[in-house]
This record gives sequence, C-alpha cells and structure tokens, in this order.
Amino acid sequence: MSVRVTDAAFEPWSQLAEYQREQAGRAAKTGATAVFVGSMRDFNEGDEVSGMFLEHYPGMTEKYLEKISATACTRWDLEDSLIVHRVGELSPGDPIVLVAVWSAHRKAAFEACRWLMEELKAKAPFWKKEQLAKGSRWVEHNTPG
Amino acid sequence: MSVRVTDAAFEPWSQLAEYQREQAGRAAKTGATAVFVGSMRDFNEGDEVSGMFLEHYPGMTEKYLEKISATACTRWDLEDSLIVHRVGELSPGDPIVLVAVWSAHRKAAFEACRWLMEELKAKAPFWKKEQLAKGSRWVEHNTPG
Amino acid sequence: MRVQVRFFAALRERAGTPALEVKVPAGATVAEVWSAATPEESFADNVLAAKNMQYVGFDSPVEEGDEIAFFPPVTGGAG
Amino acid sequence: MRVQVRFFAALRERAGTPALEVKVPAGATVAEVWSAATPEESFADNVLAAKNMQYVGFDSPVEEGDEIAFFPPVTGGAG
Repeated sequence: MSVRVTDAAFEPWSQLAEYQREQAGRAAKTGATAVFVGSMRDFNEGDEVSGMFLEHYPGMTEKYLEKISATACTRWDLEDSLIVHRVGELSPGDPIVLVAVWSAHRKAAFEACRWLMEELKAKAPFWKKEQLAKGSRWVEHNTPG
Repeated sequence: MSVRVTDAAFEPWSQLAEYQREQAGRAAKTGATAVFVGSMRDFNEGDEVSGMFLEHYPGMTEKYLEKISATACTRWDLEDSLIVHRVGELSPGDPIVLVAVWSAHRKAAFEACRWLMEELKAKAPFWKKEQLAKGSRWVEHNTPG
Repeated sequence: MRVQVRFFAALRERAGTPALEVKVPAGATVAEVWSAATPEESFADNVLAAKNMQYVGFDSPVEEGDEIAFFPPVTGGAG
Repeated sequence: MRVQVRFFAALRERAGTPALEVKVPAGATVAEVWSAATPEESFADNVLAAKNMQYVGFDSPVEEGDEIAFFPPVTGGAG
C-alpha cells in the first residue's frame, strides 16, 4: 500500500512497471489489476485551459489518502494499492492522478479502484487553479463520477 | 480502437506507454483512462498451476473483440480502446489480458472497461488448459465478475 | 452440400482433429452438421456453435461452404 | 489559548496569508477560531475545516496548540 504526492511530472505506466518490479513475486498471486489515470484536459466548462496549479495540504493529504487506502483493504480483498497524485504547476495532458489496485479477483479490483477515485475526488485536500487566456480561476467543484 | 491477439509475452504498462505515444495529441482531450490487467495465477480451484496453454479461434476471436469494442463506443462516450490478449504457452505471473479505455470522463471509462472485460470473459473464443503437477486439464468455466 | 467443420479446445481433442469436411443435405441445420461430424457423440450439451465466425444456435440453417465451429464454453480473460 | 490557523487555495488568497496564530478563550469551537482568524468574513459558507489534519465540523471544540485549517471544497483528481 503506497501513497505518493509529487510535484514532479510522472508517467503512470512506468510508475506501475517500477512499482510492480519492487513487489516482484506478487504477480502470480494477484490475477487482477485495475488502474485509473486522470490527466489534465485542455478545456473545462467551455474554456481553454493552458496551465494549472495544484495545491495540497502537506501532511493531511497523505494521511487522507492512506486512510482511504486502508479502508479499501478492509472493504475488499486486496493485495495492494498505489495512489500517485501530482501537485504544483501542470501542463495540459499531464497525468494528475493514478490509482491502482491489485487483487485476486477482478470484481474487487474494479470496485475498489473506482471507490478510491470517488473518495479521493470527494475529500482529499487538493485544489486546482486553472490558467485561462484571461487570467486564472480556482476550480469550485469537482464533476460527479 | 485496437485489438491484438498475441502469442508473445507482453508487458501491459509498456504496451500502454507505446500505444499512447502512437496516439500523441489525444492525451489533453482524454482526461480519464481506465485499465484492467488480468494475469495468470499459480493456483486455481485449490490446485497449483505450473503452466497454461491458451487456445483461440483465429479470425473469430479478433472479430468478436472488435465487435464489443465498437459496441462500447456506442454505449459510452469513449475516445479510444485497446484490448490485448495473450495466447499460446504461458507461465504463472504472465499477463493474459489488457483492456484499456480512454474517455473525457471517468464514469464512462470505468463502466466501459468493466463491461468489456465481462463481455470478453463471457463470449470471446479463448480456452485455457492448465498444467498441474498431475497432468493437464481444460478449464471448464470462468469465474463470475 | 459440403460444409467445413472446426473443433476447438477439449472438443478438438475429443474429435481427434481440428477440422474436417462433412456432407449434409440442403436445408440442414447446425445440429445436423454436429451429428454428421461427431457420429459417436449423441448430445451436444455444453457445446457452443459458430457459423462463419458468428455465434449461432443449433437450429440455424447452414449453406454450402459455411464454416461451422464447435467448442466448449469459453474461458478467456483473467481475474 | 493559542491555536495555529492555516488557509488553503482561494481562502489563503482571501486571507492574504497561508497561516497565522489566534487567541481564543478556553472551550472555544472551530467556529470561534474562524471568526478570530477572519474578522472581516462573517459567514463560513462553503468552507471546510480540519483539526490537526482531520475533517471536523465548525462546532468541534478546540484545544491549545491545535492546528485548525480552513479551505474551500476540494477539487483533486481528474476525469
């Protein structure tokens, strides 16, 4: 179970390859891996977005993500989970969030991955500020899942 | 929309990285990517499994996977999908199946990815033969999702 | 008329061959192709059929040159 | 007693500072910390609060040395 908040750009697929290498030997027990990657779009609410600043609450953010990861492990029979979330200055197309869940069975993997994303979006302390052609604006609410 | 049936071992994360590179420019429109990877376990129905042979129906298998990919695109608002399925001789831990779906929104991506996996397991013409300590056996049914 | 028959997985092993050609009367169904192709197997329990690579029922009519495949329940994917 | 106050995102910009210390009477609640920290803002509509990095309601009691954070609805993730 791992949680990472990073201000460096990350490539989700190489993160996953690397994480699985560290967990070598688990693959043959796992069977099912469900992954979600959310990336920065270049549009929002009808406007072109040229850049983004992502703020977080160092300490609370990690604690919250660890809490939901632990809760997912009690609600589903999971082998492991990984959450990576970007902060700082982003460009369109940059990956923002990666949620990966490993389980023996696909039902648990799918459900836990989706649940983690919804919990993350609902309450994890992150805030987005979008850069538009005419100045910047804080995003006021998340889209429902 | 791409479907690949391969008798060569594949690494799902590098397949995804490569596929996304080919589709460069789409990232900033996409927002949400949902992925499922299913790997060969070293146990099934209480027995240790040391190897597996995966048979398919060349032609029909690809047609069926293309059909469900096209159906997913009509049922959900998707940007793209990728299905990779291994055939031939496998070892425990080997990835068997990769299903990836790209969409502007996570709900569509999650739902379509899960639906594709269920349709694949229910009707795509693949058959598994497991190698056990005492001989081999055809797997008779898939686990429900 | 002649139709091409294919077997997969456990059915291929039971039939002893991956493919054969059978002769059936005009207007025959998939069920009659099954009987012609597997004279020793009276029942087709738990057998799926495809005609020209599309799933069909055993009551589906068959035409000259069709490829009729018989196979057990599928077990692809993982997880 | 003294408590540490932190602001994030739009609230940090409105407050003009990411953090400050306020004095509140013993037995004070998060709501009283809010009033002491933001004398010009009468309402806390659409403001979330955390005490020592856990979400709390505005009626939650506060103790000496607590870290009380105020922030707008969160907008993390993507998709």
